[in-house]
Amino acid sequence: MNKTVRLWVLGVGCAGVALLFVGAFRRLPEFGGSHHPYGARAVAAALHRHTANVVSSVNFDQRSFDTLGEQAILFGAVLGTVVVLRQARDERRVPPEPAVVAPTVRRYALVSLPLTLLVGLYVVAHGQLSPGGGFQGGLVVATALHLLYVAVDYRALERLRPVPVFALADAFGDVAYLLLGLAGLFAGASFLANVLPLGTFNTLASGGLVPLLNAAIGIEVASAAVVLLAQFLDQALELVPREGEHR
Amino acid sequence: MTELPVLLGLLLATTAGTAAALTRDPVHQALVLSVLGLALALLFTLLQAPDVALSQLAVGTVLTPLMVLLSVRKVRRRPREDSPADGRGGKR
Amino acid sequence: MTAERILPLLVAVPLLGAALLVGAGRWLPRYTADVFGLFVSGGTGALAVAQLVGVRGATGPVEWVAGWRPEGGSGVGIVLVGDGAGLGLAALISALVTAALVYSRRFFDEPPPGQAGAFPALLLLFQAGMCGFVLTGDLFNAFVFFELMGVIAYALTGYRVEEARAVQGALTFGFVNSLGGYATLLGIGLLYARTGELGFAQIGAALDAAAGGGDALVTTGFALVATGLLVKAAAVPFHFWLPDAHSVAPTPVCMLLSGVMVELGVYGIARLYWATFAGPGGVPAADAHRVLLVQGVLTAVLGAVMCWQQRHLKRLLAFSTIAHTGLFLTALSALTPEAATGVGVYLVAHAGVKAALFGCVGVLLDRFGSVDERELHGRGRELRFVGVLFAVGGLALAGLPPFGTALGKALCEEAAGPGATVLFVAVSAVTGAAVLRTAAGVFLGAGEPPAGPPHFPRAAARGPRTEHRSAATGGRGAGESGTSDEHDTAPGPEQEGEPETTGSGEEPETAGPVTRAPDSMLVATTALLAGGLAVGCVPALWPHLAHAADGLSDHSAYIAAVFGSPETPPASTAPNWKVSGVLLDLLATLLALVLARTAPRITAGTRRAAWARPLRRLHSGHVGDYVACTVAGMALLGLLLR
Amino acid sequence: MNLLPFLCAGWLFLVGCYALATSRNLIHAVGALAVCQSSTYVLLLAVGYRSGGTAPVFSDVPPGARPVVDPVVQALTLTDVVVGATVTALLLALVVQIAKRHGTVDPDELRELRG
Repeated sequence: MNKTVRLWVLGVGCAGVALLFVGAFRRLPEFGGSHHPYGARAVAAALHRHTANVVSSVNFDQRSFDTLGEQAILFGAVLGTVVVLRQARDERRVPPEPAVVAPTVRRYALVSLPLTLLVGLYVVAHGQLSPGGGFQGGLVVATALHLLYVAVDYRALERLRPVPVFALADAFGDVAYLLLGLAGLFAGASFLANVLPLGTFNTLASGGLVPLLNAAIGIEVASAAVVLLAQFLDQALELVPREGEHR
Repeated sequence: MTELPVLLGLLLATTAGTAAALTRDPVHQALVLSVLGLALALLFTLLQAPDVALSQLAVGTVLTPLMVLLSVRKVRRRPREDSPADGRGGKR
Repeated sequence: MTAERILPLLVAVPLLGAALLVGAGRWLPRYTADVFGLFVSGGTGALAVAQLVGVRGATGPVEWVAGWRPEGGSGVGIVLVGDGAGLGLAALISALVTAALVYSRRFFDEPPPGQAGAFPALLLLFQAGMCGFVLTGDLFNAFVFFELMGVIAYALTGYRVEEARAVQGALTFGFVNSLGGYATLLGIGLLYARTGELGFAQIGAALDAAAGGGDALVTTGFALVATGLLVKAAAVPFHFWLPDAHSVAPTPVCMLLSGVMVELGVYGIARLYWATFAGPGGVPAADAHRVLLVQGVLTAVLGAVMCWQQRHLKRLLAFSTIAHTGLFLTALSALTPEAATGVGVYLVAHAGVKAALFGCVGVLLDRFGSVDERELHGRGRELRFVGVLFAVGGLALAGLPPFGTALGKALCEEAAGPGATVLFVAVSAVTGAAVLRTAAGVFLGAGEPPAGPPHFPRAAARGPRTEHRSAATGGRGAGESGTSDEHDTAPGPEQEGEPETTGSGEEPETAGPVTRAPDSMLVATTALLAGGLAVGCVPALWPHLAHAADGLSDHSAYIAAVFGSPETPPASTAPNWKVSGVLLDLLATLLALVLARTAPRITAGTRRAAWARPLRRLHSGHVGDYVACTVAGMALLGLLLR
Repeated sequence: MNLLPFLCAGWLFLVGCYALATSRNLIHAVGALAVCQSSTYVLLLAVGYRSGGTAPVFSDVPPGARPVVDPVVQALTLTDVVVGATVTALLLALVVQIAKRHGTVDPDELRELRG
């Protein structure tokens, strides 16, 4: 297809899809309406299970099987990225040069690093109570580690962030989630069943299985993000083609 | 009208999304994508979805643009190394 | 543990295996990792089969994950439905993954450092994604597993990162499938807005309860969700990613993609329509029939035409998969339990046969470093056994009784009516003939040898896209006109700029060129072909397939089973061979043989039919073209549903 | 006015598709795909919104005091966000390899898989 034909096909397609969309949207319930049957049931179920953050209850209790699939996607994508970005036969490694960082930047980053780390851990731990949880907190933790790159340089980051350890942690988070799921089965209930004591509403230990699954996801997301970024940093900063093999 | 902030957030996110799609240079696009992430996070907060807003903030404004920028850096390094003046495959 | 409690394990066990393989991959020797992977995938398959045997009637165990069985009315959890279709497909998936693992024993000399288990782990994740997709009774959960399948499949397709084409095919695959996935999610959003439910059965029940039947919202929701599934099923015009991905993916991955993942798109459409939209509040049967028929016929014809035009063997097989998916959709358009039975038989047998054919091509690739029909001409004489397998596979594809493909084709013809019969005979004959033609050329040296010297030294081809290949691979063929600007020194038989993918200059997948085909490859290939034969020869399988189809195609029985009051639908009779069907099968086989006999002269003389050239130009390998066609296809779906 | 949130979602999807189809740089195309995906977030959350509703978190608000917006779509969107990030990562990884192997990231110049 040349460009003109492609634009015509695309234009006709977009027009058709737009018509479809408009036709469907006109039949949607009003924006901001109050008819949410599944939502109402989910709220009731979450309160019944002593979980203050209903979204966490949906993600880690009511629809925890979705989250199982989701963390498998994360795990698989990390594995896939590691495989795709592996050092090819025709590449070699060049250690990056140490970088000079302005002292103010360094001081700012080094102060905010432990703070960010702490915030991330807090967000993971309070997932069943307040907005946040394993995903969000895990991502914050991963970001915190990369402040090292800003503060010092890539070599400092590499020393403090051994990728194999994080790859192992990634697998560990995955296994932990699955084992917590199997625990329900061994307790005589269903896979992923919330068989733990539910605790007092609105306290750190409430929600039964929810905080544990949250922690497993937190470990996995944090280490997955670290490994993912490590692959891209590796490509951008270290791997170069062997001489004479590329043009 | 109580929904006014939501509407403004929507328009902001749509504008940012359109801009991100139509920005052809990947480096500029990464920056606009990060603005889109921010706009979406704001919109999600207004839509009473703080959980989603938090993860969108982390993913949309930091992780995705960072990966895009790193990819651009990797991809752009190549032509410079190809030039005869610096054909040794060394760093930068 | 009761039967339903086991269901989530079909997903959890391969996931756990994959995680352990990656976690321990640093310390595991390659052999242990492979055996462990085999053990896990085989064990999952055994679990699925054990469950399947326990299924009585049309509906099997129903599990609410995490114990959220609703007490009166709708619940909040995710439901897994282990009916005949779901469990049967889970067993098929596990069997194919196991075969692919056996087949890949001698593959990939260079696993990523410290990741001996990466490839088996990816296959196990793929298995988990597919099993989850077939078992789930929840639309959003199906989307999650759909994405899991997708992500793993992109990574597996691009596994051989040193191959320029492999990464390109994987990226195209990723773009088109992700776009389809997002369309699906938009559709899920629309359906959720209308019904406030996410389960197949729950949405269906809510739609049926609403007065007035389906409106624009419901049909658009169906069209959007179906877009993602049709992209997976590679229906025209969503199919462009498939040949690009299949011609570059490692052979064991091709087995899985062609053998079962593409067909899961067909299953998804069937499940979605019958479980959710077949009621009074859904999509009228006439509309669904029209969509499936138009898509099916277009896909079958295009697949067959393009299949015949190929010289890249994997690409040829990929287009034959498209043709057969088109046949499945055409048969499905009858929307009867008999049609579902026919498609089920055809699909299972096709999986075995197609995977076996890919297995044969993989042996050729490793022996000769090429999958190009012309370059391999006559060179396969020494691989007699592989040649026999390949030819038999071609005959099975054409519909030679007593292969399961023949039985399935006959059943589909019967269910879909006389008009469709012509299509079935023609398409299966052409795809079978294409395989037989290459079998005769490669393994017997039939027909004229290709014009021009078979090899040019690598140095003759200059340019950035060729020099990076390691010197260990075989020479690039004469017809490498895909990169037309570089071939002034090697004028191929083609016109410059001819839209064509050759199969030469491929990187072998084993450590070195194999001197004889490794036993693991032959065992897996033979077993797969035998499986395709068994579907047609073992009458004990047929009632199970009929039950599975009954359960799949019964709207109210599915909803009742999910809501906990299983009813037994009237069981249709088990399929069997009929004289008319056998005669039509034999006719297709004969046609295929005749076509293949005349083929060498056709291809050696006039090269390519000029009339098919615009069609081949359409397959441009350009992501932008494919996206434009996908969007246009969404509009077409909407148009067909009005 | 009531249609606006949904129309915005539809617009984001189509403009993303347009950018994807006309892209001259594969990295840009990955970004365009991310724009496409943001349409799904907007649609889902708009579907679950409730006027005057508060976030479905009961740590500060006693249960039943105020109506809450639909928590289920939020959980779905959360899943979707993570899925989107991983797909982006994998596609970018493939683009990086394409740049290495083909020496270009312009889809118009990738001419190997044809016919």
